[in-house]
Amino acid sequence: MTEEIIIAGFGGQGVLSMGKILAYSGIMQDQEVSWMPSYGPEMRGGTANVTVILSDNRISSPVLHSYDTAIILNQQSLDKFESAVKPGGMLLYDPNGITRHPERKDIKIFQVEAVDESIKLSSKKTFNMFVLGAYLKLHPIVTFENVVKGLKKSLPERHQHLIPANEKAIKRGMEIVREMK
Amino acid sequence: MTEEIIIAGFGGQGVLSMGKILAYSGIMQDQEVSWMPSYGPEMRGGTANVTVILSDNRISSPVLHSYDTAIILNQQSLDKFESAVKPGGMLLYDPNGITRHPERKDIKIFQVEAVDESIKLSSKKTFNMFVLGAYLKLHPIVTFENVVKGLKKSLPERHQHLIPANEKAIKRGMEIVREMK
Amino acid sequence: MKEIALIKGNEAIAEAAIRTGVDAYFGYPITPQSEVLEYLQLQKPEERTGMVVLQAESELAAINMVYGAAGTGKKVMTTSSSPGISLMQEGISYIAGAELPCLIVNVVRGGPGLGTIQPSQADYFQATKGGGHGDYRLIVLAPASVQEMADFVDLAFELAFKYRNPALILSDGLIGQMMEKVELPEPKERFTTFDQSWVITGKTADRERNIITSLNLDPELQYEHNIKLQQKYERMKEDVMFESFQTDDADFLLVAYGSSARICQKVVDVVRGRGKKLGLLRPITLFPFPTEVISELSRRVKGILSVEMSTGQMVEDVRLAANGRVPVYHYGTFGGKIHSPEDVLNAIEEKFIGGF
Amino acid sequence: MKEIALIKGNEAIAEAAIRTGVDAYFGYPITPQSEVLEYLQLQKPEERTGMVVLQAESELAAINMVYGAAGTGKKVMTTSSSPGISLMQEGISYIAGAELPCLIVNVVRGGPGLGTIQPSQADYFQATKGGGHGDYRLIVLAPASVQEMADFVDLAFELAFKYRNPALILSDGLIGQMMEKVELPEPKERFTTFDQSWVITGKTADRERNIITSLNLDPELQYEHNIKLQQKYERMKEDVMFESFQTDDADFLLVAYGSSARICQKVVDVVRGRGKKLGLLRPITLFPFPTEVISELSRRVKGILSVEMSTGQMVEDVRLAANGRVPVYHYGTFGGKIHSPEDVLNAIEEKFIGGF
Amino acid sequence: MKKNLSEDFSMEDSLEQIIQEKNLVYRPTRLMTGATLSYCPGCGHGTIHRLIMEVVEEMGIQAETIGVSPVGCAVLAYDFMDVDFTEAAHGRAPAVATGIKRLWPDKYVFTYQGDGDLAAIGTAETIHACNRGEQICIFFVNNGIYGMTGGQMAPTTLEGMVSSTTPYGRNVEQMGPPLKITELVAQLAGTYYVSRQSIHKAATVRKAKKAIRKAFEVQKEKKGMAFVEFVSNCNSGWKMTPNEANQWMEDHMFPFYPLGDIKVDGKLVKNVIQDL
Amino acid sequence: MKKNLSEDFSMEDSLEQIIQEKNLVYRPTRLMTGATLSYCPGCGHGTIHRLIMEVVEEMGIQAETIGVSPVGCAVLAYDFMDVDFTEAAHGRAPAVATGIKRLWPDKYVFTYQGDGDLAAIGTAETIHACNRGEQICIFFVNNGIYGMTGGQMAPTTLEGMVSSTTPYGRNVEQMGPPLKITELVAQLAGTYYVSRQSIHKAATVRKAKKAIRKAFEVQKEKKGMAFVEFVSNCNSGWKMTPNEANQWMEDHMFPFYPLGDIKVDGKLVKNVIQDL
Amino acid sequence: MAKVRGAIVVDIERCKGCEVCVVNCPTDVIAMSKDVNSKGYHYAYMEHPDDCTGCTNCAIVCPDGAITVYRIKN
Amino acid sequence: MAKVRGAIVVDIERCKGCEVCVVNCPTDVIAMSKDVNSKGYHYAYMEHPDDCTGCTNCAIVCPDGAITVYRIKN
Ligand SMILES: Cc1ncc(C[n+]2csc(CCOP(=O)(O)OP(=O)(O)O)c2C)c(N)n1
Ligand SMILES: Cc1ncc(C[n+]2csc(CCOP(=O)(O)OP(=O)(O)O)c2C)c(N)n1
Ligand code: SF4
Ligand code: SF4
Ligand code: SF4
Ligand code: SF4
Ligand code: SF4
Ligand code: SF4
Ligand SMILES: [Mg+2]
Ligand SMILES: [Mg+2]
Repeated sequence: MTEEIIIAGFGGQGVLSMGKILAYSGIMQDQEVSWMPSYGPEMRGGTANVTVILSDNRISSPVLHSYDTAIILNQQSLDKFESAVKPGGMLLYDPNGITRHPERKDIKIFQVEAVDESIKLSSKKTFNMFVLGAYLKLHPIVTFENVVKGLKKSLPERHQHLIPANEKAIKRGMEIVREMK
Repeated sequence: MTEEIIIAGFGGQGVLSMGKILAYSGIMQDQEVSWMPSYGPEMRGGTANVTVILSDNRISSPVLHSYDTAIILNQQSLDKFESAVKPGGMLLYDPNGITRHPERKDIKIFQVEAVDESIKLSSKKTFNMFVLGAYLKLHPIVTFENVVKGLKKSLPERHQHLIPANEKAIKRGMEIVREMK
Repeated sequence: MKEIALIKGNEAIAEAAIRTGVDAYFGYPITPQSEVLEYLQLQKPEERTGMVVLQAESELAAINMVYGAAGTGKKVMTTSSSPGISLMQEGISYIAGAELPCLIVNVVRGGPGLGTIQPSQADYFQATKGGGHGDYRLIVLAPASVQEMADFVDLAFELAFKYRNPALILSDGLIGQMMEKVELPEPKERFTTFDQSWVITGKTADRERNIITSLNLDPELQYEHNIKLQQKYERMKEDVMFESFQTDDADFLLVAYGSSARICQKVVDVVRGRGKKLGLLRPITLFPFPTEVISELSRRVKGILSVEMSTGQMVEDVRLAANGRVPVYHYGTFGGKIHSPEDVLNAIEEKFIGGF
Repeated sequence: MKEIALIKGNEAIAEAAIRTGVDAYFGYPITPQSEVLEYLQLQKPEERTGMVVLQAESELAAINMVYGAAGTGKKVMTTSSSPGISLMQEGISYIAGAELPCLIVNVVRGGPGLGTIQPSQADYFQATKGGGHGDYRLIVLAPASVQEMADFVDLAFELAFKYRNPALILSDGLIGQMMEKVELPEPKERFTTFDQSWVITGKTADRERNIITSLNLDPELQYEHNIKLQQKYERMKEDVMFESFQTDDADFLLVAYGSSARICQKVVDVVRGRGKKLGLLRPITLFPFPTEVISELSRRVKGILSVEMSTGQMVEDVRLAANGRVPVYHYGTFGGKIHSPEDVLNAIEEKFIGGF
Repeated sequence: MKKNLSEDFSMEDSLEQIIQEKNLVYRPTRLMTGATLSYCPGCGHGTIHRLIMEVVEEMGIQAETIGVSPVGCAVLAYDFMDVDFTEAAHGRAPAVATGIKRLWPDKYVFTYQGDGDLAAIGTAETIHACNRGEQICIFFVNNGIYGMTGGQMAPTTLEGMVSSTTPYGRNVEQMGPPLKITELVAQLAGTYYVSRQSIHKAATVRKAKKAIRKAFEVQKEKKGMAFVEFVSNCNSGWKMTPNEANQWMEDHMFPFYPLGDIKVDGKLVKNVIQDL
Repeated sequence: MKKNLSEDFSMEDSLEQIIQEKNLVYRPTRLMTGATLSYCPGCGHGTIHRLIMEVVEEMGIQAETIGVSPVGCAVLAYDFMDVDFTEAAHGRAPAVATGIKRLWPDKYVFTYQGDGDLAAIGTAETIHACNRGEQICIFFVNNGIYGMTGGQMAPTTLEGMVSSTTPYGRNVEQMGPPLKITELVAQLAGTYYVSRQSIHKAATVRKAKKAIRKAFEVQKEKKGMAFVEFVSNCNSGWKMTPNEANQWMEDHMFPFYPLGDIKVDGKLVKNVIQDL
Repeated sequence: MAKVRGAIVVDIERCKGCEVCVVNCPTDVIAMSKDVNSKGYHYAYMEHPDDCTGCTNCAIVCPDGAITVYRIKN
Repeated sequence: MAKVRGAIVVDIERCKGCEVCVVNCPTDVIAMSKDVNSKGYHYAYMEHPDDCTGCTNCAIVCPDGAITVYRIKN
């Protein structure tokens, strides 16, 4: 099994750390993983994306131009990556701020209203965990337990107390994801 | 005609300028010339040498390991260059300070007591011109007139008044050179 | 049991340095490798192992601190990226001339000039042919994974001390910024068993002065010194390293190092999937270059494609190895652009006409 | 009538610079080329032609002054020797990246490190393959006489402006320190007719800003920029220059540049005198390298000997040109030692067994 | 009563009445290109750029002005200021500007440099350009950190200050104390005007602009080097909001880097030693 | 009468009687290797070498001392001083010494640098090593010229002074005035002891040696950087006889580079500003 | 007594929501919008337009040059 | 009164004839030889040995460390 994922959105949306938790979770269940971020000069705002690969085998190229799954959190990223999803693959996005919705017919498209939900639950900081939950619901490539382990590994000491909130957000994300037809 | 000369002695003995005058003289009579000095970190004392080539043809290598003529002004240089004179070539030296005299039988050997003579005539600064005179006596490859032209060319403005003294020294050098048997 | 971590290539370098007993790091920030210094400072290596870490005022200062510290016979390193490495060229030439062991890491970005901060492999010539003046060579290792970023730190020092020669890890922004699962190296004593007789420690009565210098005013001595260096570089051939992927029966051969080799691995998988016999030779040491194995393979394959994120640098060494026996092509992206497996596939189709 | 002078190679560079209308010189003393700055200062070029001459605080400052000044579209130059040129590598990469014309002179001495101050040709790789980071090339001219030291200043600027690319004169201590008879270049207006539309002069209402930069944060743009540079380097082939000595009927070929070529000329004379057909190909441009003519000759001769004062650098380009057709050997002295014609003769006897 | 009056007025004067060309009292200078600044929200670079361009506009010297941008967050300064520009290698802007100015002695040349650029890697070029008295302006943005590369320690980072390479605070025992390079260059004979300013408050902006004007005037009269430091925030690197950062700057940076002129008309006007 | 007495003595005490081991009052230190110095006759480098070695001998620290030689006439210092040595690239000795000292914190490390090396190309390394307060000694030989390469202008070359690159005298308009780097480093918090000495007269030699001793003591106690400048002659570069050069130095160099301690125990003891 | 009245115009797309203008307004005219611009920033606006004196303080401290100021004297 | 008497020994081969010792001798003991050493330098010697007080001045200023000093007190 190999899963090739791109996660893309604004800087500050937690794109990189979502990828990192996913990668950690993979390690927890003995998979090979790679996590390849876009990087640029330090500036708040701007876009960010990360390619995550989870595989049972040695990972060759960590750089991809097509993906099994795209997780998309803003319009620019949708414009850039919609076409890069492999036929038959999946695109998960948050409709908040999206003006031109995805149109491909040869892939599965899902929505998670993570921004709205996180505001509703006053949990803006865990916004990315709603998205992660949604993804895991659709692609349970890593178990929930391993995700929690991954979370624990990837959060620095001073943020460990946030784990319960994160867990909650993941679970909620699993509930609110819905397929677009 | 091609004449390949090495001139070697202590720094400060005027080795380089002797070579330069010779080269200038060559130019004055339309020869090709090259003047290749040894160079090193700035320090008073130490040894210095220069390879001068005068030729009617284009000069190929300015670097030589054997010479038609060696003009030698101290013991170290004698030790280094005696063997580099081509068979049939010539070695001209000032015996002042020489403890081991040249021994080769297959070359012509000449002495010029330029140090002594220059002290005698209170003309220490033109010491090298005595030597040059001796050389020109033996190898009149450039005419006296052209040497004087060369002198004029190579001496900076502020030393032009020394030309008569130099001319005198050259002439005297021509007189005092003698062959060793 | 080995300790597993998910860390960036740059962090792997730093963590490996602490664990394998590197004594000192001197460096200056530059993207895409600043994480090395940042990680080290966060880890308080002074407390963990006594390792010295200092942010220098420039790369120029950093490489000269390395030069000074390497004379103490300890394990000393620096890291930088392309423009910073260019600034170090005089210092590197001095270190090579004085025959000091040390480690320099170049996490390459796109050039020339300020260029981009994206990954590139365009510093191959500089690394392998001597970007500084004079005849010298660095031991050059090209990691292709975060694991190798961790592993090559110690390997580089082993080789550096074996030959008393600076070693350079030629990585790039891709491997530096990427995270992978890494088995962290076993902690190792901060101690080397290498000959330390040449080290500056303060002259005691029982020996002559030890002098670290690259100067020989007498060209005869410098000539002798150069011969000694050349002989050393020749000897290094015994440590040539490479990795072969399906080269045994290959009709066509890819040659690629570092991150390009990762991308080419995927290409080999795809092409083999189509039933065509493509192989990949990955030089691990770029100096010494695996000339012999490529020369050997050039007798068996129909063509060779050198794949690099440059306009064509390693391809010259591949050509020198093939020596006209088969056509040697170059495919590359550059300027911070990364080629995808698809790009390389296209190039293969184009170059090896009828081959696939 | 032309003016004749007996001057050192270094002085010839300086005098030619004044006469051919070079606008500015920035440099730092280093043996064996300090005479360039000294001669300039003595000549008061500010008064003679308005040329700006400034002793910088370092080679680093000098090359960056050149970078700044070259952006004004004027003729700007620096000179140094090996360690100083190494310090300039970052700056040179910037100049190449920003596509500025300028002249850099390297009067090479023996390395690596502080090495010696005697002549060497061991900076060939650095000059021709890019000692700095990133994919770039310099136009490299190799003078073999004091006359060429004088003549190549203007030639280098012609090429530099033609291609908007830095040019480097790769000389050495031998040619720098040697005096020969020189026909001084005709005085030339301090004015160039080259396209100056890109020059920083202050933005006027009728045009967009002119910006001198080597930065493209977007790797796509930097990729495009690299392609443009590569195309330029390809185009330079039309200006390849070399000199042939008795190559027409040669059985064996020497390839040598600069001072080594002078020495090899003598060797050819001697060997021809013995009735053997030896020829000499002297590359004048080291980049672009005369690959084609050597490739051509490699079809006709039995063997090639590359002669350099290095441990073997240009020989790689010769081998790439010969592409396995005939054996290509290397002979070199290095570390500041100069080979004599006799040394080369011996090498010929040794390599071309039975040949002579 | 006053308040009532005010309310009255607001009744009569609708916004539309006020917002009319004839009532314009401040518009951003046209010498900014209009490109979106690449700086973080609240970063002082933008303000300093604008002030320099305002002065260039007011002096009418756009067609004679050449800027030199550094390697640092302001590397792209040429995208924002509408004058000819050269982008210099890290730390070398003073040398680059020297090269330009020596060939264009009658144009205006300025460098724009960060504290890492000017006071770390570029120390030698800074000192020597100042010592030679190059006829240029150096605008020096001291934000106590390497902004562009992610907030590493700069020479100017304060004692105890946290940065990405001093995660436990700058330890002056290990790393040395912050360096007041401005006080040093003020002592070189080649500097004619040296000043330290800030641009976080309207009042300080006004002063800063005067300093920039003064600097260009010095260059106009070819009196020597004009060097203006701006103590500014790097809110991103400091990990604060812009206003927090500006407050922190007042509380911590200004005591160590006191504002005001240091050298005027070639004469020190401050006891630079005491301040070191 | 005195003279007579003296003559009497000379009768009895033949030279042989005086020249005996027991009467020895001065011999060159054994920590000079005995190799012939490569310096020109009358050059101060030899004296400074010897004084440093005398102090090392007296402190008994030969086995703990490491020197760093520059690129300059003293490049071969390691041939003459009998301690372990590293030869540094031009200007980088302070960085090289930093590298050594950080790894051998308990050894004595000193650099020996010329004015070109330390104050031109090495300015950044000098300033930053001093600012960090590296626990080393810097011995700085200011002879106002680049000796080794043939007498070119150095940053310290006096106004109007002739050198091979200022054949008509240093023009400060073009090239800037001479740089007093010692006064600058004295103001950095990292320097603990800064002094300027000369070694051309017996009395100044004795003072200079005390300064060297003091510098090593500072290093012993790890108080910070100890920086000693020696104003010395380069008779070759100045094109004078050694004694002429020393006289010229007194007449021209000392007024601009006044001798004496500048900073003692971490405190300035001189008005460095006035002197600049 | 003549009263000075001012107004500012914020270029919403240039505004990065840094709030530096807010603290620099002597009469507390400015507040941040609930809405975001296309780059996701809450932008500045005149919450109390009546209090604006057109002093230009906000404009000259705005790092992004997003503010234009008008003033009339009545 | 006890009289101090001194003497110096010049290492002729080390001496480079710089004459720095000459001007530093308070009692004008030293002069330069007519002869040269093997490197061609005129070397220092005690021309007035009686006047030497063994003060060591000459030795400590000698750049080449060529002088050793002896002293007795009578
Ligand atoms: C030779 C070189 N070294 C390092 C870098 C990386 N670098 C880019 S900007 C920078 C520091 C910028 O800090 P500063 O000058 O303070 O400017 P700021 O971003 O804070 O405005 C560094 C180290 C580089 N580009 N080139
Ligand atoms: C990078 C580099 N630049 C220049 C030189 C040439 N060089 C050697 S010594 C020297 C100057 C020495 O002057 P100084 O430091 O004053 O020492 P001095 O000889 O006067 O004692 C220079 C420029 C060099 N070796 N390396
Ligand atoms: S990183 Fe700092 S200096 Fe750079 S733009 Fe952001 S706030 Fe400004
Ligand atoms: S050149 Fe000058 S500094 Fe060098 S040894 Fe001679 S006198 Fe001394
Ligand atoms: S112009 Fe003055 S009063 Fe009006 S909003 Fe701006 S700062 Fe406030
Ligand atoms: S200062 Fe400018 S950018 Fe910041 S909030 Fe106000 S208008 Fe917006
Ligand atoms: S010891 Fe004193 S008195 Fe004797 S020669 Fe030397 S300087 Fe003169
Ligand atoms: S000082 Fe020393 S070297 Fe000079 S003359 Fe006297 S003894 Fe000789
Ligand atoms: Mg900064
Ligand atoms: Mg000096």
